[in-house]
Amino acid sequence: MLKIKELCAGYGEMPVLREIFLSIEKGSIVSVVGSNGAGKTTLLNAISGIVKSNGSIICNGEEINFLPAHAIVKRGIVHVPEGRKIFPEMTVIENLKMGAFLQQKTYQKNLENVFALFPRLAERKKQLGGTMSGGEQQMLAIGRGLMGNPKLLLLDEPSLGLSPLFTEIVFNAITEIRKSGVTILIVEQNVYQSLRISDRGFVIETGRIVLSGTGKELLENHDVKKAFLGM
Amino acid sequence: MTRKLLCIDNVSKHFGGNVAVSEVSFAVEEKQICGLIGPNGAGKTTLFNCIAGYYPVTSGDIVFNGLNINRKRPDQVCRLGMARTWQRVKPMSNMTVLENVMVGAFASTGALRKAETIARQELLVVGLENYAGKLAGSLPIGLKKKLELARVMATSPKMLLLDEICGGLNKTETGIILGIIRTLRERGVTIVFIEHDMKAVTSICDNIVVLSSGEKLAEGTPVEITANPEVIAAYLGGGSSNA
Amino acid sequence: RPVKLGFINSITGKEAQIGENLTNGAAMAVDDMTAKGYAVTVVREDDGGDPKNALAAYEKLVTRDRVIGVVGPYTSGSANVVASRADQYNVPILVPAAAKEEITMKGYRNVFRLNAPANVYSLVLMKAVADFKPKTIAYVYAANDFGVSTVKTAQENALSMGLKEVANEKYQQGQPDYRATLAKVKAANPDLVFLVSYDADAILLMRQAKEIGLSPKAFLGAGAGYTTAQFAQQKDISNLVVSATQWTDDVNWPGASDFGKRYKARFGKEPSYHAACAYEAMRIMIETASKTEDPVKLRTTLKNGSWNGIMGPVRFSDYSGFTNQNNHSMLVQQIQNGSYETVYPAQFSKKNIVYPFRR
Amino acid sequence: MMKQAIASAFLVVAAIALPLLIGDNPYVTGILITLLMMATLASAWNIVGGYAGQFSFGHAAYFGAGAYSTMIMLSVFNTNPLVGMATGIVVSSLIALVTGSIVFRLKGHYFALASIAVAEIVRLTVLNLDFTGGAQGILLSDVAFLGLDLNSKNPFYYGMLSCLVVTLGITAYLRRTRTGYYLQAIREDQDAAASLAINIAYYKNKALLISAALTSVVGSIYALYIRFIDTTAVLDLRLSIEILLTAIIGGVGTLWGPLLGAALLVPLAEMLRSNVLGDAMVRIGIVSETSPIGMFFKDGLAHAHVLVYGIITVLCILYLPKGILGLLRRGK
Amino acid sequence: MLFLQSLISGLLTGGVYALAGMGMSMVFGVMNVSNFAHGDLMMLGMYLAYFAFTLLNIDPYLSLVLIIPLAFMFGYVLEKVFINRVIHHPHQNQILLTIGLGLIMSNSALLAFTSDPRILTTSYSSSSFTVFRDVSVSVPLLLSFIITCGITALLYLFLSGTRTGMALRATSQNREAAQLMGINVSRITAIAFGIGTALAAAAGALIAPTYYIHPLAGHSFLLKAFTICVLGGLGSVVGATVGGLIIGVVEALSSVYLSSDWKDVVVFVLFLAVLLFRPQGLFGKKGDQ
Ligand SMILES: Nc1ncnc2c1ncn2[C@@H]1O[C@H](COP(=O)(O)OP(=O)(O)OP(=O)(O)O)[C@@H](O)[C@H]1O
Ligand SMILES: Nc1ncnc2c1ncn2[C@@H]1O[C@H](COP(=O)(O)OP(=O)(O)OP(=O)(O)O)[C@@H](O)[C@H]1O
Ligand SMILES: [Mg+2]
Ligand SMILES: [Mg+2]
Repeated sequence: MLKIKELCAGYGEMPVLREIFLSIEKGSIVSVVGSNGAGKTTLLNAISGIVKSNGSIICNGEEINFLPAHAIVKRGIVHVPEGRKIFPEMTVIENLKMGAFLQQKTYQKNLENVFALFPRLAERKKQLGGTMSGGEQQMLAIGRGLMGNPKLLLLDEPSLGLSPLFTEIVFNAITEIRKSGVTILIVEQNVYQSLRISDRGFVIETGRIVLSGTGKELLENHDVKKAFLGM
Repeated sequence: MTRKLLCIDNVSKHFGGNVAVSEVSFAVEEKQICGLIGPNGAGKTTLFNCIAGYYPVTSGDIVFNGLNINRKRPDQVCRLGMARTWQRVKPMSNMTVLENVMVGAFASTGALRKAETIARQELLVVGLENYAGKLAGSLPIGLKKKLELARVMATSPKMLLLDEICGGLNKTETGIILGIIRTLRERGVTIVFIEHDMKAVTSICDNIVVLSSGEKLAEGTPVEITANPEVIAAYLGGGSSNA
Repeated sequence: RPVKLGFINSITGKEAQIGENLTNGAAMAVDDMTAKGYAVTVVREDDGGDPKNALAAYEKLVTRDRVIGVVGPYTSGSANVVASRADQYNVPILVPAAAKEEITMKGYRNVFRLNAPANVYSLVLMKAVADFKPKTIAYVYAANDFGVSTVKTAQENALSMGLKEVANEKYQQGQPDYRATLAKVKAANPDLVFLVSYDADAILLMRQAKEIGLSPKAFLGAGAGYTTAQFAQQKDISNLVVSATQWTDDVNWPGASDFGKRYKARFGKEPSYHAACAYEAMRIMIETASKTEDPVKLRTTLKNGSWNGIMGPVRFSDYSGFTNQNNHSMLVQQIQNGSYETVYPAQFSKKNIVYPFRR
Repeated sequence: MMKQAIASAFLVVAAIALPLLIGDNPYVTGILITLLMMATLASAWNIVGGYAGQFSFGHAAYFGAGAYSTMIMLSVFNTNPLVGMATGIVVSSLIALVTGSIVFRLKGHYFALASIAVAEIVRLTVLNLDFTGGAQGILLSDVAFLGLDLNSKNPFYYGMLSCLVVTLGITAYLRRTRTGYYLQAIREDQDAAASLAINIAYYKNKALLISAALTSVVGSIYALYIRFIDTTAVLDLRLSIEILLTAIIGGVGTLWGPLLGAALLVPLAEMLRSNVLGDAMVRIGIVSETSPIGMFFKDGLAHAHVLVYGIITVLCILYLPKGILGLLRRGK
Repeated sequence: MLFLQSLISGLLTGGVYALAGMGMSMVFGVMNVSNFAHGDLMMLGMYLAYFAFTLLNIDPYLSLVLIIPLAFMFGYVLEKVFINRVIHHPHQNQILLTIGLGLIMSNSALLAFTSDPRILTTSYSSSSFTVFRDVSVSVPLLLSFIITCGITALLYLFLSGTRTGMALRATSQNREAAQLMGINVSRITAIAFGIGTALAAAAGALIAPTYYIHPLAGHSFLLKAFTICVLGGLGSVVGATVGGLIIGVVEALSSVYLSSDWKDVVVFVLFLAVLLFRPQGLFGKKGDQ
């Protein structure tokens, strides 16, 4: 599905990602974990075209690295960004509509799915996005992402700010989404949860992949335990 | 007998028709760490905003250190010794990390040297000493959280309102922050702590208040709360998944 | 060796439009004089309508270019500032067209003015209609120096003529809508409407006056916007408007109509009185300066000389508080069938004034 | 730190000695006065616009307040110019306070827009009142002050220079105090600043007041210098924009930026205005004044100098986004 | 009588103000830039209408059909070539850039068209009809008012009903997120500036038959456009419309019942009062967190 080779990216003169190699199987869930500032968000931003990068990113056999962000979305790569970035002065329903910007046909069907997944959004259809609580905004952001019929869904800390109950719901939702054939790349601090549902995991440290394996392998890895699980 | 530092008395906050906080009362004792938990949209941040002076309350009273602070501006509240952090971090992006913390330190001193000393100390406490000269805007989220903490600590508060200070951090980093918070308590700071990471909450809080749909659902020790069926239903969910 | 003169004008900024007329007039004078064998270099400076720049320009002309005399500046503000420094540098200036009275009322020895100052505009206009015994007057004028100065003296003149003031409306320039203001004037039903406007405001005001049916016994326009060819072309609104001017092309001053024709041939439009003023000022300056070669002598020669050209007889004399002021006889003209006809004073006019105004 | 202090001291000495070097050259001195004036105005603006991040488009109001107060006090009450200057400070502070109290609660563009509105109200009021000279402006023939020869330029050169030194001094001092830090914090994030015990409105007002008072003093000196003022010359939006332009092109939020901006823009504008290029080309004889090319350079350029100024502005913004100071810093 | 007369003419003039304000609001909303070149863009519209009339003999109101697309393209290109390059720069640079562009436009116009004002005189330029006893209504103003209403309605439908309209709103709220929705934000920004320019030019063209045409003629509308923008609520189309009408009426009434020289002061005081009591504007939404 996605092949990344020698990906380098940075802000200004400071390099953040140095030669990332990564490949993602179609239909799998892949987690990227790493400490703060390791470059996880930058990686997602580079894939979705928000950050300029060097190297190659190949999606379904097509080089997408030098495409602008909106063209990358067209190819089914949907990014739910860190910090949610919902449209503050649009209502919940309008936010969701924006998510379906390129996918008008499936709007109604997706809307129902999203509402089923997050009933709170259905209750608050008319509320302005900006006035939703932190967690509500997170649901909205994920819901908005799903409206775009992703083939590859990039989730940047989807459980950030969610209550345990909702964290549960979101992770369940992620596995549900995968079942419908969507490939998912998650960046998480909730390392346990995300590795638990992942087929593969990568550990990233100061811009390099230092470890990879199946979710289970990583969960049992001593270094991972020490660095991320506080054990 | 410990003194009650903060008393929330029947506080409500409405946004138009939305009731975000509804007749909530509780008190926080001096040097206590009080957890404030609840489902998303329960009104936790709103309550913080009311306490810290960003929103006027619709009704009720907020008494801090014996003083009613209902009508105080945020800066006045901070001057009285109550500082808060932001769920969505707000670094002063074009200033350096050190300068960010110095801004906080100026709350307690007018002297540049002294402010710098305080700021460096606080940076050391949170482990950002090596980032002092970096622009705050370039820090990753986790470090920004630490910066938030250092910055409010520099105001030498009596009481801290921490809004999801561990959000976006992994377990190990959360552990570090919790460690910092413990040292703060030892310094005599009272803390109200919003967090979704139950492990963090239960490990550090003396007392927990649970909000749900704006109302107070329960209050008690961590043990009581984790066993409370209502709390489990509304908030924790079935399989406690927080390994 | 050619004689060196300076010319300070506003060719950019808000005053650029009138400035261009002065540029053209002065250029014609230079060419005419060169053709007559005068050797002259004119250093041209733009002040953009800003007194600070005018001062810089004057100081540059005096200290760097070492000119012996300066024509300009055009705007009253700039002229005021430069005039106040002229005695310090002892290089005379000849103000061609600035209307503010103050400029030649401070006793500056080195400041000369060709045109008649603001007070004369209203004076001639009211004299021109005095015989018809109007009773009431309304003022509508731009909130600028020229507008305010002119109306101030108009009010004095009106008082002495026994005219009653029924409306006084000062407006900010450049508004699209004066209808409300004019409606208010209409409600006061004045015999005379005294207008002072620049540029196209004049057209706008008269257009909207027609729209709302304001129709006094006479519209009196003080110079500027009411004396342009463009205004006259708008026949359906400008017909029979009376205006005061420093110059017309049908006046019987030597060379006036010839100047009008040649100007039109060269620049493709009718000259405004500003152009004539600049022409004559530059001509006088070149002629005098060529005789003298140093600023002090230039000053005395200007002071003692007399000329007779397209602006009629010119002498810089001291009278009723003025110093070195040409006691210029202003003209009153009326638009009759799309062209300006001089109607007052009688010795310069060919046609009679049409009164009362009718649409 | 030390190096900077020595450099500044050297600059000041050089500036003090400059008039002696150029001798009796009123034209050049006049341009230098304008340069110092714009540098001071831009630096004063920078305190509130650059450090506190509150973009004022209305600084002409403070400049005009100083100029008008001085002229009115002199011409009507015949007072010492210092009294006029003090009155100017009071008046401009009042204007600043009114503006501040209306908009400093708000975030974003509001201050910028409100500052225009206030400045326009001031301009129109001065224009419509009588004792201000209205549209006719105020002309002053002669001023006496401390026995100085006010027809000479040097007193004004040194007057403006002192203003600049004071303004830069205040800026440099502020940067090293709590207020300076607070202003920057407010610029970066108001909510965060408030949560750190910063009384936003107070500090914004403080910055605006300091800035307004300094601007007003410059206005006073300018009025004494030029001795004729009207609303177009001292209260126009164009002046406000020129101040802003100077600060931004130099480098906003920096100590030396505004000075650099003025040092670039003022001579540039004068060179364009007096058409140095066209003049030189004709004088050297590269082109003849009567040839079409010569006409273009001599006449066309004279008409186009504001256009060229606009083009240079645009190029500066496109290629020097951080101002001249940014360029110099990068060069290092 | 006087009241009715001034009310009507104020309302009709307000229509044109509204259009000018709307263009400003559009650019403000999407790009967060105070466009100081707005007046100059209006001026371009005036000249376009003038030349369409004098050279091609096209009625100024009819010429909108030409002017709007032309101005749109001009604005689009302007954005692509200049403004787009500073879109990530500090806000002050963007403002300054528009100031510089404005200087360039007005001074180029000065060179090209000279500073002589032009008058666009149509057969109906100074015609009016009487409605009620003595109250006259200017024909050209009424026409332009009707056209303004039409344009407003179209714009409103466009923004709320079309995909591009939605994209415009989304971009105005969060560029990066809009990008992630598959919106080509740099195109959208250019479109926004194009629309802003088209509206400015349309306002210029509409006022041309009742005003004069001059390289600096747009400047007197710049501040009005700002005022209207804030009055109505930044970025709100309906707000700008109502704001424009209010300004028109307030000006007219205050020049009758106060005096013509204080009417602008009244407008600015009103503006400050709105900032004081309703900072989000009359139609602005209050949502910022
Ligand atoms: N806009 C920016 N400008 C400059 N540097 C940046 C910017 N954004 C991020 N960085 C730097 O890039 C590095 C990687 O940041 P990134 O956001 O990718 O980390 P992350 O792994 O997502 O961390 P977190 O878990 O805290 O979100 C950090 O060192 C950060 O300082
Ligand atoms: N300005 C506002 N206008 C309208 N509704 C608001 C506003 N601010 C918050 N709300 C609503 O009030 C409720 C409480 O929000 P709050 O941010 O306090 O929740 P929270 O407990 O902090 O949740 P989270 O854990 O998700 O951050 C939410 O339903 C939210 O949508
Ligand atoms: Mg991240
Ligand atoms: Mg919250």
